[in-house]
Amino acid sequence: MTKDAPAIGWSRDDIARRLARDIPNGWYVNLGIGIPELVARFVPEGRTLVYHTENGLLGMGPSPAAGKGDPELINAGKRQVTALAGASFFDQATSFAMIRGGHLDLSVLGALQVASNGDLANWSTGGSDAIPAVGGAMDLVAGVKRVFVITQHVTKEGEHKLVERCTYPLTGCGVVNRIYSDLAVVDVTPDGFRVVELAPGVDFAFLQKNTSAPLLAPIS
Amino acid sequence: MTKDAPAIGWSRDDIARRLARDIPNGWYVNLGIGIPELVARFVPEGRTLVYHTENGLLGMGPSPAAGKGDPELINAGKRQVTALAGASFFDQATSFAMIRGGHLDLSVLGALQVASNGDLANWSTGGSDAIPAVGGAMDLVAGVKRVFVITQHVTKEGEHKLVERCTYPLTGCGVVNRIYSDLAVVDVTPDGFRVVELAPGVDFAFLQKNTSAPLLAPIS
Amino acid sequence: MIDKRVANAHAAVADVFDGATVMIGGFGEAGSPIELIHALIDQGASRLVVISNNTGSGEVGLAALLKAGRVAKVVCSFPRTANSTVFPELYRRGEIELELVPQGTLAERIRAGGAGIPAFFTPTAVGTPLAQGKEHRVFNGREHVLEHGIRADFTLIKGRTADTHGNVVYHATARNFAPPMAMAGTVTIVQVAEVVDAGGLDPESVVTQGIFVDRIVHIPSPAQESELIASGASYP
Amino acid sequence: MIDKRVANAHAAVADVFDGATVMIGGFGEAGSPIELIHALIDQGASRLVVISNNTGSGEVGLAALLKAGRVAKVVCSFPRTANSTVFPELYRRGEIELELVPQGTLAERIRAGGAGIPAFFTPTAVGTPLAQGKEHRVFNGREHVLEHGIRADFTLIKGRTADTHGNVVYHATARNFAPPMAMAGTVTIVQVAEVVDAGGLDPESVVTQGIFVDRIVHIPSPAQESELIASGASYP
Repeated sequence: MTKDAPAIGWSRDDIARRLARDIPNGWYVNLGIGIPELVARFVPEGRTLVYHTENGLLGMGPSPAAGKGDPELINAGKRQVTALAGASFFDQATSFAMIRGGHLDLSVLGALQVASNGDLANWSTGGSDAIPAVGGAMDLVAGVKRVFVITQHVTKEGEHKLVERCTYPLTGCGVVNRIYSDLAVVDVTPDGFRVVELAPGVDFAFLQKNTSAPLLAPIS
Repeated sequence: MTKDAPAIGWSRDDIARRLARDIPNGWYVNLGIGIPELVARFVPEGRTLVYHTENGLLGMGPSPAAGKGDPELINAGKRQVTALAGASFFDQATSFAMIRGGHLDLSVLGALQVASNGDLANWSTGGSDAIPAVGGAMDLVAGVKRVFVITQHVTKEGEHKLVERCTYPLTGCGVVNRIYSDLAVVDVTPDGFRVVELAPGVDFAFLQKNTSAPLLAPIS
Repeated sequence: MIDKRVANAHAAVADVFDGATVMIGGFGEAGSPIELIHALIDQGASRLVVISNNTGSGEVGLAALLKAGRVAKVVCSFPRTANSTVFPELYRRGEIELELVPQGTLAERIRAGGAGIPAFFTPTAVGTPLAQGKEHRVFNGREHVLEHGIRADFTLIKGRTADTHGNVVYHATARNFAPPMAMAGTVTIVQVAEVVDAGGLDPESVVTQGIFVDRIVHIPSPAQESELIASGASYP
Repeated sequence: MIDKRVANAHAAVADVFDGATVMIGGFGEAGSPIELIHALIDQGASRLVVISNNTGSGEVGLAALLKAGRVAKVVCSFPRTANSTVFPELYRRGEIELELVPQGTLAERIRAGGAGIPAFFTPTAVGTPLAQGKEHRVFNGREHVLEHGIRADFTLIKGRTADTHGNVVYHATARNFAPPMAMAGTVTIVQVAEVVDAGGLDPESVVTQGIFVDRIVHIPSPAQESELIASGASYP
C-alpha cells in the first residue's frame, strides 16, 4: 500500500522527529537498534535526555569524530559512541537492574508486529532456519515504564504490522504504549488501537485499510 | 568447673593464637565481634590474611592511632578501623554476595551453644524481654566455606556450651567445623565432637565432664 | 539541562506522607543521613515504616525520629547498639513493631526490590526462627527459603559527592546500604558534602548512577552522630 | 604476601578440563579476553559449555574457539553479529547446542550464581517462548517466571588494571559482564593491560574485589577483535 503511495506519510526522519517531540526533559531513554537510534538526532532545543545503552553506559553521546573512536566504548548495536558529561559506566547486572526495576522512563523499539492488546513481536519471525537472538528486548519491554514502537506501518511486502493478534513469537505481552509509524501515531488503549494523529495525506479510512485491527478515531 | 580451676587451660589470647595458627596464607577471613577480633593480633609471621568486615570493607587493618580515627571507617562491631594497601570498599549487597556466594574462606564466630551436629546458637537466648538482634551471623554461617567457633568451653555460670542439641534459637544448622575453647580444640564430625587437641592441664575426662555430648578421642 | 538539587533538607522531604515506607541508609553512624532525618522530624510525617540496618543511638538522628513517635514499624537486622536506649524502651512497651531480617537478606531484599526481582531463594536463616512460616525449597541438595524484594516510597541516604545528574560517590564504610537503597526508593534523596557539575565525577568511579537519584541536598558539613551524642545533643 | 599473577595466559588456563563450564566476558568485542581464549584453544579442552553474551565474530577469539570444535553448548542472549559466520554454520548443522536467555536474565542469573542465590523470579520473558516450561507465579498482580542462578568452573575476563590482590578496574563499556562473571566463577582468571602493587588502586573505585579473582595475567597490549578481523587474521 505505502509502496503505491510514496507521496503520503512521514519519512523515517519525520517519524523520529515526531516521537522525539513527545519526550519530556530529563527522561532516561533506551533507544533500540535501527530506526529508534534516529530519535537521538531530533531532541527539541532546550531538552536534555539521558540515553541508556544496556551494555553498560548512561549518558551516551553521538558517534565519535572520525579516527577518535574507541572499540570498547560502544552501544547495544555494537557501534562506537561517546560518553557525555555526567555519564557513568556499569556492569550488566546493574544495567538490567535499571531496566527491570522500572528506572528507565522510555524504551523505543522497532517491531515486526504490534497487536491491539499491546503485545509486541520484534525478535524472531519464528523461521526454522533463523538463528534465534533476543538480546535485551524482552527485559526492556518487561521493565521500562513506557514502550514506544517506531516502525513502518506495513512491511516492504505490504504485510500489516499492526494486527489483532501477533503471529510471530512474542517479545512481551501488553507492553506497547504507543506506535509511531510513517502513517500515524497510534495509542494502545484498553479498548484497542486509537489514532492520535494522522500523517500528512493519510486519512482514517486509508490507515484502517493498512491496519489489521479496528482503529478508534482520535479523541477530539 | 573452670572457675575452680583457673590454672588449667588457655587464656583468651592463647585460644586466639591457637586458632590463628590454623589459617593459611591468603585466606579471606571474617572475624565476628568480641573474642574473634583477637585472632587478628596473632597471625603467624609471613602470612597475609585479608580481613572482611561485612559492613563493606575487604583489607581491614588494625585500629587507627589515637586521634587518627574516621567515624565512617568502622568494622561490623562499629569500632574504628583502618584500610590496608589492597583494600576495597563496597555496598552491603556486594558484601553479602561475597558471604552468601561462598567466597570467604573462614568465618570466626562466638557462640552461646554449639551442638555435636554442628548447629550453632549465637544470637539470642530466646528471653522474652531481650531485644532480638541478628546482624550478619545467619548469613555468615550459611555462606562462608568454614566456620570456626572461638569460645569459653563453659559459661561463667558453669553451663556447658558444647551440647547434644542447642536449646537456644539457632543461627544455622550443621554449620560449625571446629571449636577453639579455653580447654580444647574440637572438630565437629559426622560422628559428633572429636577432640583435636587438649589445652595444658586438661585431660580427656575433664573435658568430657565439661561437655554435654559424647567426645571422640583424638585420632592418633 | 538536568539539575536535581533542591534548596535544602526540608524541601527534600516535604512530601513524605503519613504511613510512608522510608529506607534510611547507614550502618551505625557511618552513612546515617542525619540532616535529612532531622528535617523529616520537623516535617511531621507519622506512622512511618522505617527500613534501616539499626535503630540509632542516643537521641539524635534515627533514634530521635523513633523517640518523636513517628515510626510504627522498623525493618532491620540489629536494633541494639552500645548507646541505643530509645528503641528498646519503645519495643518493651509494645509501641513499635519489629521485623527482624538477617543483614545479608535485608541487603539482598532491598537490591531485589530495586532490580525488579519480586522474590528469591536464599540459604540464610534456614532452620532458625527467622525462617519460620516461609516457603522452603531444596536446590542443589540444600534447603532454601523464599524472601521478597522490598521497595520504599522514599529513600534517605548520605554520599560524599554528587554531580547535578545525581551520580554519587561515597566515603569509606559509609557506603554500606546506600547503593541498594537508592535503587529501591520511589523517591531517592541523597545528602552530600559536595556537589559538582556534570562531568565532575569520573564515569568509571560512579557508585550510584544518577538514574537512581531524584533529589540532591548539599550539606557541606554533616553532623556526626557520635559527636552529637558526646556533646549531649538531642533532637529536636 | 599475596600475588595472584601467573606467568602467562597458557599457565592461567592450563587446568581447564573437558566438559568444563566457562564464562567468557565481553559484549561484542568490548571486553572480550582474546588472549585467554586463544590460550584455551591451544590448551585443547573440549566439550566446553560456554556462557557469553555473543558467539564471536570472524575467526578469532570466541568464534575461533567455536570453530575449533571445542564447544558443545553456548548459553547466550545474542548469537548473531555482523561478522558472525562460525556459530550460524555450526548451529544449522546441528553441531552445537544453544540455550537462548534474555540478556538481563542472563546477567542476573550469573550475578545470582555468584551471590549464592539459587533462583529468583523475574517478569522478563513472560508470555514468550523463552518462558515455556518454566515455573510461573504471580507477585503484585503480575506474572513472573522462576530463573536459576548459574556458576562456572572457570571465568575468563578482561580488565584494564589489576593490583596483585586481584582488585580490578575496567575500561568503558568493556566492563559489561565481567563483574558478575568474576563472582560466578569457581576459578576466575582476568587478563589486564596493567598490574600494580596492592595500594595502587583507589579502594573507593575498585569494581571487582580481589576476593572474586584467582589468577591475573598481564597482557600489556591486548589484541582488538575488529582489528584482527580487518587484518584478515584467523586463529590458530
